[in-house]
Amino acid sequence: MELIIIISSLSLAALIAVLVKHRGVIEFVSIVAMVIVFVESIVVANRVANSGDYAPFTFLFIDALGSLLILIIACVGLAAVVYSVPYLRRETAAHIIGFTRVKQYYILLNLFSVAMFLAISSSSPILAWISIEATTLSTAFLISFYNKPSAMEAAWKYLIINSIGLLLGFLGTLLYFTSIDPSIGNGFVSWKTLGENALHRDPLLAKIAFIFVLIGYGTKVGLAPMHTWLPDAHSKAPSPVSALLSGVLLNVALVIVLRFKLITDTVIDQTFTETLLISFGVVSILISALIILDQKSYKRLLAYSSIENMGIIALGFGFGGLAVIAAIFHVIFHSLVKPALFFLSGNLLLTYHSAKIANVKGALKVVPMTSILFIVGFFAITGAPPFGIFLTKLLIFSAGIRIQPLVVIAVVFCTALVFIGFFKHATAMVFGEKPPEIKQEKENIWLILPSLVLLIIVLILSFYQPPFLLTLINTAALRY
Amino acid sequence: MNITFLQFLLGVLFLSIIYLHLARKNFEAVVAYAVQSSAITVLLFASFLETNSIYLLFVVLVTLVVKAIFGPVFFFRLIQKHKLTYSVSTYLNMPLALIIIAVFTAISRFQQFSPLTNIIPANHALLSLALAAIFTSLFLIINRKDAISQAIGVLSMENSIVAFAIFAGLEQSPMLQLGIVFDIFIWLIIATVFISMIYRHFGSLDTSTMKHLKD
Amino acid sequence: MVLILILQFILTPVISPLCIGIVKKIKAKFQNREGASIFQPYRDIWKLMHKDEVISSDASWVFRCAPFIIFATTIIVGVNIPLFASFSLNGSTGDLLVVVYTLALGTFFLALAGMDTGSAFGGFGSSREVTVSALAEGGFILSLFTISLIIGTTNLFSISNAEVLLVSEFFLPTVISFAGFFIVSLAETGRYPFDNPATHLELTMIHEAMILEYSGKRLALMEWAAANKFFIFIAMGANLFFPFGIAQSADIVAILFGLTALFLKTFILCAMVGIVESSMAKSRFFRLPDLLITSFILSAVAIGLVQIQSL
Amino acid sequence: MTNVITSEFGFLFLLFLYGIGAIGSLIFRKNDVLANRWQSFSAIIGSLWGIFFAMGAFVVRDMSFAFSSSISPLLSFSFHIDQLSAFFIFVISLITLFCSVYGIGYIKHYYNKYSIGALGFFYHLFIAGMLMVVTASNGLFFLIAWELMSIASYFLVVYDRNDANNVKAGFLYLVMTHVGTAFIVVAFLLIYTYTGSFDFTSIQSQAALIPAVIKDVIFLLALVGFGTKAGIIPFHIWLPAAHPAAPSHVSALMSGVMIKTGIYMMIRIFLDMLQPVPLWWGIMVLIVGSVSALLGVLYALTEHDIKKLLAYHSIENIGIILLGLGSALVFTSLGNTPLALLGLGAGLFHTLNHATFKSLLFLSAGSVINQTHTRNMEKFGGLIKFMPQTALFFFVGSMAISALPPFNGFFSEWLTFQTLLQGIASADIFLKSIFILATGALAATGGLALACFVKAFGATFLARPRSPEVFHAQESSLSQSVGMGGLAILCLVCGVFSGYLGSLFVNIGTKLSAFQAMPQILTISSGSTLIAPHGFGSVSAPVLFALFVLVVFTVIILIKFAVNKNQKTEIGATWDCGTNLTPRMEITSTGFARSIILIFAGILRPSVQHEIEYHDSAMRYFPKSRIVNLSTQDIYQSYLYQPLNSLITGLSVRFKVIQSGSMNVYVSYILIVVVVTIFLSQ
Repeated sequence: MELIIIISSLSLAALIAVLVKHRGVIEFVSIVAMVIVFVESIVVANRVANSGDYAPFTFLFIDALGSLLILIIACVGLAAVVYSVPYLRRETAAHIIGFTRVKQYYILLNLFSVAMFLAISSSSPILAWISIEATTLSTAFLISFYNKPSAMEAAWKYLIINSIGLLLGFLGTLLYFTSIDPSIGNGFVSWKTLGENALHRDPLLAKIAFIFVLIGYGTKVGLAPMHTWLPDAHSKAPSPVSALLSGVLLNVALVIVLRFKLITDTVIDQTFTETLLISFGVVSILISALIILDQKSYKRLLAYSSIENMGIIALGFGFGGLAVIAAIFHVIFHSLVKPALFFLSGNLLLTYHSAKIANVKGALKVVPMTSILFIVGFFAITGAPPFGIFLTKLLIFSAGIRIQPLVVIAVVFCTALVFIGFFKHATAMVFGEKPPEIKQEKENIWLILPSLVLLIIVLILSFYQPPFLLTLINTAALRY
Repeated sequence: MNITFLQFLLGVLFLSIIYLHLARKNFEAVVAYAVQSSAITVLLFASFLETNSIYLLFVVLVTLVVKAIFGPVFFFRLIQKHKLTYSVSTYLNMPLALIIIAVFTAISRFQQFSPLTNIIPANHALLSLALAAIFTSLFLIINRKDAISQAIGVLSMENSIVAFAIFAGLEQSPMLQLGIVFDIFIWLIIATVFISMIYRHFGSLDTSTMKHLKD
Repeated sequence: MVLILILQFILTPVISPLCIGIVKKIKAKFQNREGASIFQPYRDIWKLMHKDEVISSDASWVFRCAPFIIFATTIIVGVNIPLFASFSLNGSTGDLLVVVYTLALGTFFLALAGMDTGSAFGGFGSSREVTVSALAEGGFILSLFTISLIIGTTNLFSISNAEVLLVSEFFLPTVISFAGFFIVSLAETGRYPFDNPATHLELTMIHEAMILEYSGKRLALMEWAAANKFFIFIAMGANLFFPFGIAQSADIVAILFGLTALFLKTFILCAMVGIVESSMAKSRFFRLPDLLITSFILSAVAIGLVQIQSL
Repeated sequence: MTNVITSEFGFLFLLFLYGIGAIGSLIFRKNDVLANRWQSFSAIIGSLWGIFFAMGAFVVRDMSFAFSSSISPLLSFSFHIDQLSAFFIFVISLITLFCSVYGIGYIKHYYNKYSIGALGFFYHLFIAGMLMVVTASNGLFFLIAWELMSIASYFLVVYDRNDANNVKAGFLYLVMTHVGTAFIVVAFLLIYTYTGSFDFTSIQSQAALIPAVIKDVIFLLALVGFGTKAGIIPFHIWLPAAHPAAPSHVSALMSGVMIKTGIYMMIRIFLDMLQPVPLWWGIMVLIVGSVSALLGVLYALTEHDIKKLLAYHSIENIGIILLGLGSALVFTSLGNTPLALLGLGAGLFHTLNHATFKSLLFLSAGSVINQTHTRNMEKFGGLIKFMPQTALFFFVGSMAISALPPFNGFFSEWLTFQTLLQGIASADIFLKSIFILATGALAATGGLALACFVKAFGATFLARPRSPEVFHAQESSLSQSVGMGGLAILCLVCGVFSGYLGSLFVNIGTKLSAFQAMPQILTISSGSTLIAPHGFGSVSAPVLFALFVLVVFTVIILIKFAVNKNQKTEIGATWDCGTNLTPRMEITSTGFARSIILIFAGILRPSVQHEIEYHDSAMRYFPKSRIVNLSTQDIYQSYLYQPLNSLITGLSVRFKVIQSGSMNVYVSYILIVVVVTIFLSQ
């Protein structure tokens, strides 16, 4: 029942945004919708925590991991909306965008969130594919929001590469239907039914099907060879959108890959899927680690660090056992810290009007609060003690060292490389002399609040986990 | 609907993709796409005749409207508006492209792809041809520099996947197929809007000029 | 027993000017000139004690109290080394490293005093002195270690108590380590190949440069301390490497015999130093490190040899 | 009361105190004076409590307590305080006490430049991190404490951020420590693979499971990892950059105590956990120790920045500690426990001594820099007349560091010499040559350290001021002098009572699993005298000190009053062959060290640049002024780190080609990946 409320409230907000002319109302409605969604998602999470999987209708089905993702989407979505109100106000004040753009922004943002919720909670793989396709389409316009040539180029590449990826994913999902005669459930096949009668499927076909799914949805997750669209899209999109994109959308696509992994594991033994996940994970960590070293723009830097973290999560699920729990924690922490960092980079963009690291100097003097939070966020994302990511990385490595010692050692040094690269750019931006033409004005509290709240949540979560969250994580870990 | 007729339809599909590779003018490319999608609708109609459920008929109608009519119309309007008669050149010259297409058809017959092609052992040849169609349309996107032909490449890949599904007996419940077609419809609208915006920004549809998002 | 303790205290300061006198006499004899009497250093010190003193305005308390401390260190070392008797009086400070590092304390204060007055001579004098002593320290410690390795203890008194090494099968290591020790002692006391004690030529002087600014009783103390140091090295060379005639027990006859043996050995060693000084020219400053490194290698070889015999 | 202090509650209360200190200084960050007072006094109370706790824990018993964390069974915040950790807690708290006392006066000159609250926050975090590092007994918790300590010290190094090369030094510091931590992480992971747990106690019991080859790999990784933190030679380049950059009372703490945490963990892992130790480990540590000692002191000689000089000396003293540790490892593998205990005792005693006199030197250098606002020794000179107390403390510190008898440096170096001497007496010829070289290195280091500190003290304090800043330098404030005075007295006290301290180190050693096997109790000191085993040698500090005092007094009394009473002393000008003496005439630190540098030219590779300014540029005959700049080439930078850096950047540039910008290439990546994976999966 709550899911319906979630979806309906968001689509209602989108509708109102279309009709109403007044900007204040649009913003207010979207925020209210997001608040409702957040409350509903907590209720759903509680329900799933104590009463197991929850399937209100035939086409909706939420398992433990799904409810975790819903919680994350709701939380990050709320932060993004709260952040985008002052962000867009500052942008319109600086005459970068007009009112129609802002209207379009809120419509597409709400549609995007609806699509994501549908993708997670849909019970049929095809419905999940359709909603993922919907997310791509809705974000395509958001990426070309500033309609500069570079934004156009990024949007076009995003559209084409993701459509190709999803078509391959579509082919993969179709191949899973070989052993099911279309008669049962009037042709409406859900994950469960796929899982049950997967036994008499031809193993070779299952392998190829999983390869298509992994490469297809892998483009959405941004795993290595298919990651090329990610840095362009995330650096050109407005900050709240790129926060949602890299914080949450990547994990949604990953969850779908994991559900397919679950089905293939019943047909053939786990080693095949795990070696694939590990190899893609390692390649993405390697590539992102080396490219982060000399980066020119800080938003691309954050995009590459998302690729690296998705690589580590894939590694975690690939190693299995204890690493799965650590990977789930890593998903939660990453999808909370990364949006905070994107919001802060948005602030930097507003004050310095340039995404280049070279022109951002002496941020500690110009925007003290933002730069302190940026440094804290940097230490959180690259894994420094008080924050949980340090621990989850270590646990993943310790589970993995027994399976692939050489791989883990290479990855440890790659993460050190990432730390060095990221750290070089962070110090270049925060310390140093303030460029003369940047004037010092008071920082708007609303611009800083969302990232502050997110970082505090991460800090709390890395030490104390609420009980229902723990049960959710453990049940999810058992299944995957 | 005997097997030879289905084979003929698949042949039409495959030839249209090859023609897309060779097309000089955008107009010819759009016409090829129209032919292709009509072949797919006929295929769907053939599978409707076997199961004759009303929904399937409705799906066939919708696909006909969306793929065979709306797509080409949008593209034609686009070509007239900006007078983009000539399509931008390709990366590889003609003979080399044909050789690669031949290679792809050979690959799809390989032993590695056997589990794919003999889901239903009877139409092994048809399935391998459909697979080759998928790979060639993917190669089309790589080869052409023109934005329109890239969009058409994506759409033709979608058509060949649907064809593969039909021959492998995997087609979905009509309701889901409707969703997919509706998705393609929105994709079409967005693609045309994007292409016109590219034209406005870059002055030509040559996507190889879009190179400055290097690292 | 108390008498021996007092004797141990006063012996070094009393005899050391004599050794300097002997060496000067021998050098004079080689240059076939008469030369001053061997007691001349005593008169110089007495004269300087009674002259007035001029202290530079830039000097700090380091300059003022350095002579006293340097003189005190030489006396402490004098107490801690076996002169005539090998039974240790106060037992636990007669250690080899204590001797080495107390001498280093003396050099430390000497170098600082040299720099304190801010004159150019004092500065580079202490720089050279400190360089030489740093390089010499390696050879110094290792050569003493050879002996302590043979006997099995680093306590100097028990080393001198052991039976004579020359005769036994450790003849070769003792001789080699004594050669190393001799080079180091020449370096530390500022004798000929390293530094010309008599000159005031700024190009060559090391030890003289540091005490250039002193006058009156402080200069006397400095000269006396240098003489003490010279005697200490001579005594160590004599009693550790060739412990003939060292008094084992506390009766008068043994002690007298020990004293005469000590005088005899000091005379021979002073003669050796005199011969070396008059037969060799002062080598260039940057040739000194090679000399000191040879002494280090000699002692290292000596230690290597020691072990092979007793394997 | 004592058992309250020494219980778990005691230690947690200690951490709690530092926690309050940290948060308190954040709260008061608006008002500088209050923040300074708050942070210094909470640090003083904390360190006092730490000292009592350490003494209690040392005597009572070793305790271990843990709290499980929720994230995973592998991580448990478990502490295990045995005698070794108690000793290190004692050292940390002792130095923090004096540094915080010193800090009250020192922080005043940061007042309205930077936020004092932040300084206090990171200062307390840094000390809490160190305390947790020396007590953690779970691998993961140890890594957390280790990173916390490094990051807190990074922010302290970068505290004075207006100066660009402080930021660069901070960057180099954190990068090097992070790479070091990567090595340590891999070492712990390898241990985990074979023993199945991160807890030190269980690792200790299952150490036999680890195959020999893996154990050697773990040893090398741990040596590199902890060596980077301790600053052994090839990984030391961050130390001379980072320590001078930090505020002085922090750099005193960093070089006095933080680099010792590396030594602590080496002892914990090599002697406590991976027990049956092969012989070549000890030899490796010995070689590394002697190389670090010798090169450390040589580089110190070439420096003319006072804090860099002291930082290089930390490397040298770490080398000496490693000599003690290395000989302990060699003797454990040979089964000769008494000598191993002697070596370990020497290492630990030198750790305590180095902590005291190095922090004393850093603090006094700090107040000198505080007054003259520059670190370049060429600008000092004659400071003894303006800052007599600081000069005295620096004098005591330099005497202690060059191991001159009455002070503590001598006795720990005496112990190290005794162990090396016994090592020479061992049988195998190869081992003997290693020990001979080590003794030679130690002896040469002693001499060179003496030379270096004569240069440091002379150039800074003696003779005539060489720059105008010196003239308006005042004496350091009361709190600074109390801080330094305490440390100076401590140097003397540790020296004189070294006998009693010796017995403490023995029963530290016997607790470690390496020496569990040998039941008989061995003492390296009875009463007040230090004794080498097998009666090899003994020195009693109090007797020596008494002898010193006695002889000096008799000499003064005899010469001053007995010999000549009626002697007049007159104050005149220094004699300089008739010219009027200018400050430029006196020797500078570069001039002083020039002879040694030229002697060791092979290693140091000096390069001399002359900047000559002529009266009129046309005629090159009458130079107006000439600046001689003698600098040595940092071979590590140019031969090890530069090529490594260019290799990685080259690699990353090659990888950037992937993101080439053209969309067709991206799509071809996807096609290739599909085809390749399908072919591979068959």
